[in-house]
Amino acid sequence: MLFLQSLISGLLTGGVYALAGMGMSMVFGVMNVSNFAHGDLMMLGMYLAYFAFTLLNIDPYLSLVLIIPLAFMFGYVLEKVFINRVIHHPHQNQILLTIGLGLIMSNSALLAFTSDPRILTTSYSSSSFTVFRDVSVSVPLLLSFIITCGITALLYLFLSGTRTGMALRATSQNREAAQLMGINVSRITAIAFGIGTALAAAAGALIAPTYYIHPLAGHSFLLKAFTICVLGGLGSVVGATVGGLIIGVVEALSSVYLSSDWKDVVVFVLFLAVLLFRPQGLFGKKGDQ
Amino acid sequence: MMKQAIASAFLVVAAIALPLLIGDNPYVTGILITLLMMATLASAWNIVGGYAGQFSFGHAAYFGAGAYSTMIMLSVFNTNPLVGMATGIVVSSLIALVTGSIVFRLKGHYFALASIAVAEIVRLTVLNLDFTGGAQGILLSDVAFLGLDLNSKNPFYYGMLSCLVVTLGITAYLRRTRTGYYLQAIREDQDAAASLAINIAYYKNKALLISAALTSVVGSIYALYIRFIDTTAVLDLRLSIEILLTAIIGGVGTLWGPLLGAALLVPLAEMLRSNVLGDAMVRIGIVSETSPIGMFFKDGLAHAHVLVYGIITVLCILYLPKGILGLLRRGK
Amino acid sequence: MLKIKELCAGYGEMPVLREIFLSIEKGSIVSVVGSNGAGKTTLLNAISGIVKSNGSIICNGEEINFLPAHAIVKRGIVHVPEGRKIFPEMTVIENLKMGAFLQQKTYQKNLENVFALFPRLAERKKQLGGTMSGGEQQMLAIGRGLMGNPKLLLLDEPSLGLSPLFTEIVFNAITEIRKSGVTILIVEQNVYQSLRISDRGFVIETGRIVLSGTGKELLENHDVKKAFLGM
Amino acid sequence: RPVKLGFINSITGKEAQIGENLTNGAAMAVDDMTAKGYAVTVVREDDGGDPKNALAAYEKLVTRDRVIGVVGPYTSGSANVVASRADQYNVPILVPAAAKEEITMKGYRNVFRLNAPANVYSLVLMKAVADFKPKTIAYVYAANDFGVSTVKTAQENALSMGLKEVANEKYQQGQPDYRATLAKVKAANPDLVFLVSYDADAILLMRQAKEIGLSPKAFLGAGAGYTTAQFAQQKDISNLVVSATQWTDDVNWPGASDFGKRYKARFGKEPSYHAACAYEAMRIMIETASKTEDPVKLRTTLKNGSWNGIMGPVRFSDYSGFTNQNNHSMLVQQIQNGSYETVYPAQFSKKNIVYPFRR
Amino acid sequence: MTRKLLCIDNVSKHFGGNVAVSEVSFAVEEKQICGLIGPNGAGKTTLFNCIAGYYPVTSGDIVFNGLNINRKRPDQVCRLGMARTWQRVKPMSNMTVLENVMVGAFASTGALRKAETIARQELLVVGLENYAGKLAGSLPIGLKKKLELARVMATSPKMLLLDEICGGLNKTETGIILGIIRTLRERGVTIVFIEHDMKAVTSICDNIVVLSSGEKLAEGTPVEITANPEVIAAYLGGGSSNA
Ligand SMILES: Nc1ncnc2c1ncn2[C@@H]1O[C@H](COP(=O)(O)OP(=O)(O)OP(=O)(O)O)[C@@H](O)[C@H]1O
Ligand SMILES: Nc1ncnc2c1ncn2[C@@H]1O[C@H](COP(=O)(O)OP(=O)(O)OP(=O)(O)O)[C@@H](O)[C@H]1O
Ligand SMILES: [Mg+2]
Ligand SMILES: [Mg+2]
Repeated sequence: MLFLQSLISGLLTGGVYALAGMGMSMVFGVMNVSNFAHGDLMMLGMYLAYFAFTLLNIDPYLSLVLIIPLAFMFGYVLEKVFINRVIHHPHQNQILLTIGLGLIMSNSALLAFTSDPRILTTSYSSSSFTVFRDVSVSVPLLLSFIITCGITALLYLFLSGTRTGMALRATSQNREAAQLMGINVSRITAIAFGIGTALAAAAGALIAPTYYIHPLAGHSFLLKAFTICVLGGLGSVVGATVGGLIIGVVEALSSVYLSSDWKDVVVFVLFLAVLLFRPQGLFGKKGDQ
Repeated sequence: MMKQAIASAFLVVAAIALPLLIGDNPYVTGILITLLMMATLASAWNIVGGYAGQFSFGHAAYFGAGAYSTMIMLSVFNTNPLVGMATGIVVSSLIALVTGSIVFRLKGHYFALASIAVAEIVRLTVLNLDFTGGAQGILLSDVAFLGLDLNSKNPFYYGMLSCLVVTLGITAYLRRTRTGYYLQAIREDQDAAASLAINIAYYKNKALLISAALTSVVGSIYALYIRFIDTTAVLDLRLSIEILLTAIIGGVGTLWGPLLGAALLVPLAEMLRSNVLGDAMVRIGIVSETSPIGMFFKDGLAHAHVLVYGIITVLCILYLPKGILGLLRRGK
Repeated sequence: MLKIKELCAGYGEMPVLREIFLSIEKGSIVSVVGSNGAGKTTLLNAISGIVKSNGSIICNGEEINFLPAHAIVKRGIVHVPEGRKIFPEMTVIENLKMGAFLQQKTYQKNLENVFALFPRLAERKKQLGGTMSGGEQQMLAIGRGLMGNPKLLLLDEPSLGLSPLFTEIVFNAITEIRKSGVTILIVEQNVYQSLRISDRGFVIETGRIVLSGTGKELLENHDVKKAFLGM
Repeated sequence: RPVKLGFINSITGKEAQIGENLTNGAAMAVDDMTAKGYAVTVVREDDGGDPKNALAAYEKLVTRDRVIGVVGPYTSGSANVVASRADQYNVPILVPAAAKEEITMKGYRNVFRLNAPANVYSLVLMKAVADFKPKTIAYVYAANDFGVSTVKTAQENALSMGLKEVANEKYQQGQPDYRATLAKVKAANPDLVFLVSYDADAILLMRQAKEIGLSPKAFLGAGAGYTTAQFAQQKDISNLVVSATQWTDDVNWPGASDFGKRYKARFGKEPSYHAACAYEAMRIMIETASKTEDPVKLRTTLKNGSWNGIMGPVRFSDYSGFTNQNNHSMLVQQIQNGSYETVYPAQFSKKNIVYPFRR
Repeated sequence: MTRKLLCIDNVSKHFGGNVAVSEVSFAVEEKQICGLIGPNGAGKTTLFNCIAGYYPVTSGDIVFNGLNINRKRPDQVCRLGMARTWQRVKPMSNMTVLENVMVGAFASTGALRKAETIARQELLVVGLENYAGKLAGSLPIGLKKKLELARVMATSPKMLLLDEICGGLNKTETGIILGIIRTLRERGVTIVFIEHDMKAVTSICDNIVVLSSGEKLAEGTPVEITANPEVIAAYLGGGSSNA
């Protein structure tokens, strides 16, 4: 019973993790940048969902329709204005730039929205239904899980099936060669960052109804996103999805069968174990010469 | 070469004399201690991050290992602080070895990410155990050491200064040895390095060990200085990032870069924190404290200092891609 | 087809190309030869827009020098770069698909041509580009270039790392390609082979063109013989 | 000449949210006192929650700004570090709201504390429900200083009350999912669930507790996250939760409800007990400092003085190991229909506690 | 009677289903220059990678100087006296040319001065002495090849594995490199030489091994090999075009 309960809630929470991890993976794959602003981009998504709900009365899940394009544009511009300028600089500078941008975003949010956490309470915020004897399933989590699956599928189709998707992959492997294929790599890079941002914001919006909204709220997801990225294989969409689900389940099970304060340790140990035994990640391709 | 040696000697003498010049000013001395501390941490990081090109995002773990070892040895076993320091070196070396043995076979970002994971494991473990003080941290009322007055700042100033000199000395020495060349070769191309008889894992581990041990000593001194530690203060990811930031903004892979980085960032952060600008404007009388502009400078800026710090970071990266040292070099 | 005037380029402060003048007739094969570091690759990079340069490059009457690289590809200038630069984590077929990025319509037809030219690629459709042998990667790179329907094909050392048999095949292929109306600019160390099939050749030395003539003339030139053919 | 005081607070970083309450409370005190004719300059310092910065701030205040007394720091870590140096500089600090017991247990002469320390939180809560004779207790608390300290003393109190511990779940803050943890607690079927959480974690926990159907006889929330207006607003999850607090606006301490109203009018939200603590600490400091003008005299006056304001009677006394500690009487409140009602101790309360908990 | 320095005994290397090297055996005698030729994708580089310790062999034995080196790491192999160059050059771009070569020299000495002396010598040998202070990354391909050579020579190897060291060089420059290789042999270094330039191969090699599709197709003196019809069909092609 307990097992089933924690498995289900872990799996559902894992869905949101997956989305966060996917955005990170996207940026990592194409730009080879560990995006330390990822958590803060999630935070923006949370606030967007919050204001859409409180000011415009739009349901947070519905507001994705607005948030995704908005966040995409924001990420696109962010890349064009800042990151693009250091794209040829040493890698550490790019990381640092994202750290700096993250600082700016979270602290601007602190000034603009104060440090009071906001709670997005919808009619279904704490509603759940019982499936099997005593096992409850949270309605908002289930909704966000379904939406995550949808987004994942779309993204996968986009990357493997469309020209832009192909261009993204090509750029991630060799910028110069991609350029010679007629790909506008600086546009593609901006698109990649835009998608990464959109995914982060979507993850933020999806978690908003079951979480709280705070300028620093994204930070607890940053490390998770990294972990998921490596677990699944850098740059792999399917990998990130599975990685997210695994993390969700592992967290839930270890908090029941071990203890809640050690569950993060379990996750990080798992992460190291993957590095030790399968460094390319669960879904990474092994080809480097 | 000669010129540099003379300049360094001059710097050291100046640094030794500095406390005499500023007299009994604990506030300024305290900031100088922080400056020396960050400079040492960034320089120690630089050995593995700058020269060997292995970006560690987890140096807080080594710092914390030093700090915690010292505090635990002192408060539980009542030992001499030096014993704590030695324990710290051992513990941080062990952490470094574990990290190294897991990821040093791999290329690319893995080390960076794994170092975060290891540091988080260390942090959470300390947080969850009892003898480490857990979430409550460890408070120490009084320490006696060699009859020094540890309530005064000067012992710590000189302690941190010696750490910095040793760290820079080691860096300067390494640069002129086989190990230094090998580390750079590894940074540039691992496969090529291996084909030139370089035992990659060995040298990476060596660099990490040296770096970790130095970092741990700084942690020990810091613990004695502040006498209260908890996981947020000494094991947080933010500390690791601050170290990295200092090194990069100064100039990674250079001898003096990390020191320059600290010399810029530490006073800057303190100035922003204590809102020197807003204060001065009100004090001089340019704006009144009750006017909207005055409120902005006095209140708004006080709230926004981390934001300003972030903006300065971004500007540094955009306009000083090679760090401050790069700028100075270009100026020549 | 292509007219280059007063082209200067370099990396950082170091000039590599100093005032290059060059013109290429439509439908011809032109070779650029020169010793290592003379600036041959830089010249191709400047034409394809990977390296920023000053001066003018006019293609079919249009100034293209200040266009970004991807816009230059759109005008039919396809560059097969030095070092191949294939996509290591894409399969052979995906690499070829990328070559046809702007030329979807002719994809199928070109694919058949490329496979006919390099059957090894057809055998290894699913292998990751990065795991192909050096020579196989070279074929893939050329094949990928051909997928883009080039009007002007820039080949940087196409025979590098190819076995004699394949060198032969590639040079034959180049003449074949020319027959379909493509203009070709080759940079080669295999000076003999490339001059042999070229209509015109240029010798470049420390960033300047020092000699030009028909392929045959150059092959018989004493200096060329001494400098490049080891005679 | 105005008297010069320092105020060390956390207005950035992790603790910024509570820090803001203190900022507001202190600002109101300064204005009130200025209106009353006191001339005071307060130099405000931010420590960002980092003890190193708090020390720098204190040293700056003492050596550069030459203040004669300091209110703060807010966080326990910062307060610990500054407290340990206060005797060296002989400039007294008045800690308004840090809970760690150690701070006033080291015999520092220059360290005063207004609020009740961590052990009192659990004590009042358990006393409030003692009459109902609960049998078992489960702990769910954040892995931070406040959480761990409070639960440690709670365990001692539970032991003396004969309560059996059936679950002990420490969690890392900021997680989105506590369902598994709560399911485990539910499986242990405790009478009392003792919670210590900051901020919005409280809301999250109660929401998920409802989802999975955790329903003990009482939820006991120790301060912080369970005493915010925001929490009370979430009626469907927060109703009937019992919590310990340093202050409420319906307590019959002089000026308390007036303070609550004025605070709300000025800042547009309900004051938290941190705001009240900061207000009262600052008020006491200004009042005392104006009389004395030098740090040493300030110290003795603080030591010997007594006050009665929005925090009730205040005296800094030495008792059971504490030095200069205000033996503050904490309150227990319960959310009834969306608003906090003081339910314990009887002399301060208007309503009775509702027990057992029901949804 | 010369000693066999390197013995390849039944070595195979598979990548998943791909058989890159299949049961290849041959031996290289001391101070010999052995050519390794074969069509593209024949498995030459893979074999080098196996010998130098980058890939574990699937089966078979590699014995160097009387020692089985199957399970040795690349750095250990190099320490034993076997150095290799890369088909795709791998300069340490942000270090100077001199520093690059010094890294190699440190394999035989721990002293900075000595390493520098060795490095300068080797730079002189390959004719890069004027580039000592330049960043290695800024060299053109041809000079990078020379740098590779200088760098491995500085490790003072007994044996060198050269992977298309003349690739990308013109005939004249190839001639220079071949000259360098000859002087190396005179110093007592044994060389295995992968090259597609048949003229270079035949002019310098004592013995040639031909690989094709992972298998050994032929072995013999240059004269034997160039006349071997199988080799011609698989590798050389009809009109020998290498003027
Ligand atoms: N990325 C770079 N940064 C700095 N300098 C460079 C860079 N690439 C090439 N150079 C320099 O530019 C000059 C010309 O190089 P280029 O690659 O064009 O020569 P090349 O004629 O193609 O030689 P090769 O035949 O060896 O390929 C060389 O001196 C080289 O050192
Ligand atoms: N990592 C790998 N995974 C899968 N196949 C590989 C891998 N490395 C090499 N191969 C395959 O093994 C075969 C031999 O490759 P190798 O690089 O040894 O050839 P080569 O003889 O050096 O050819 P070239 O002369 O073109 O450099 C090729 O078909 C290649 O595609
Ligand atoms: Mg070239
Ligand atoms: Mg090869």
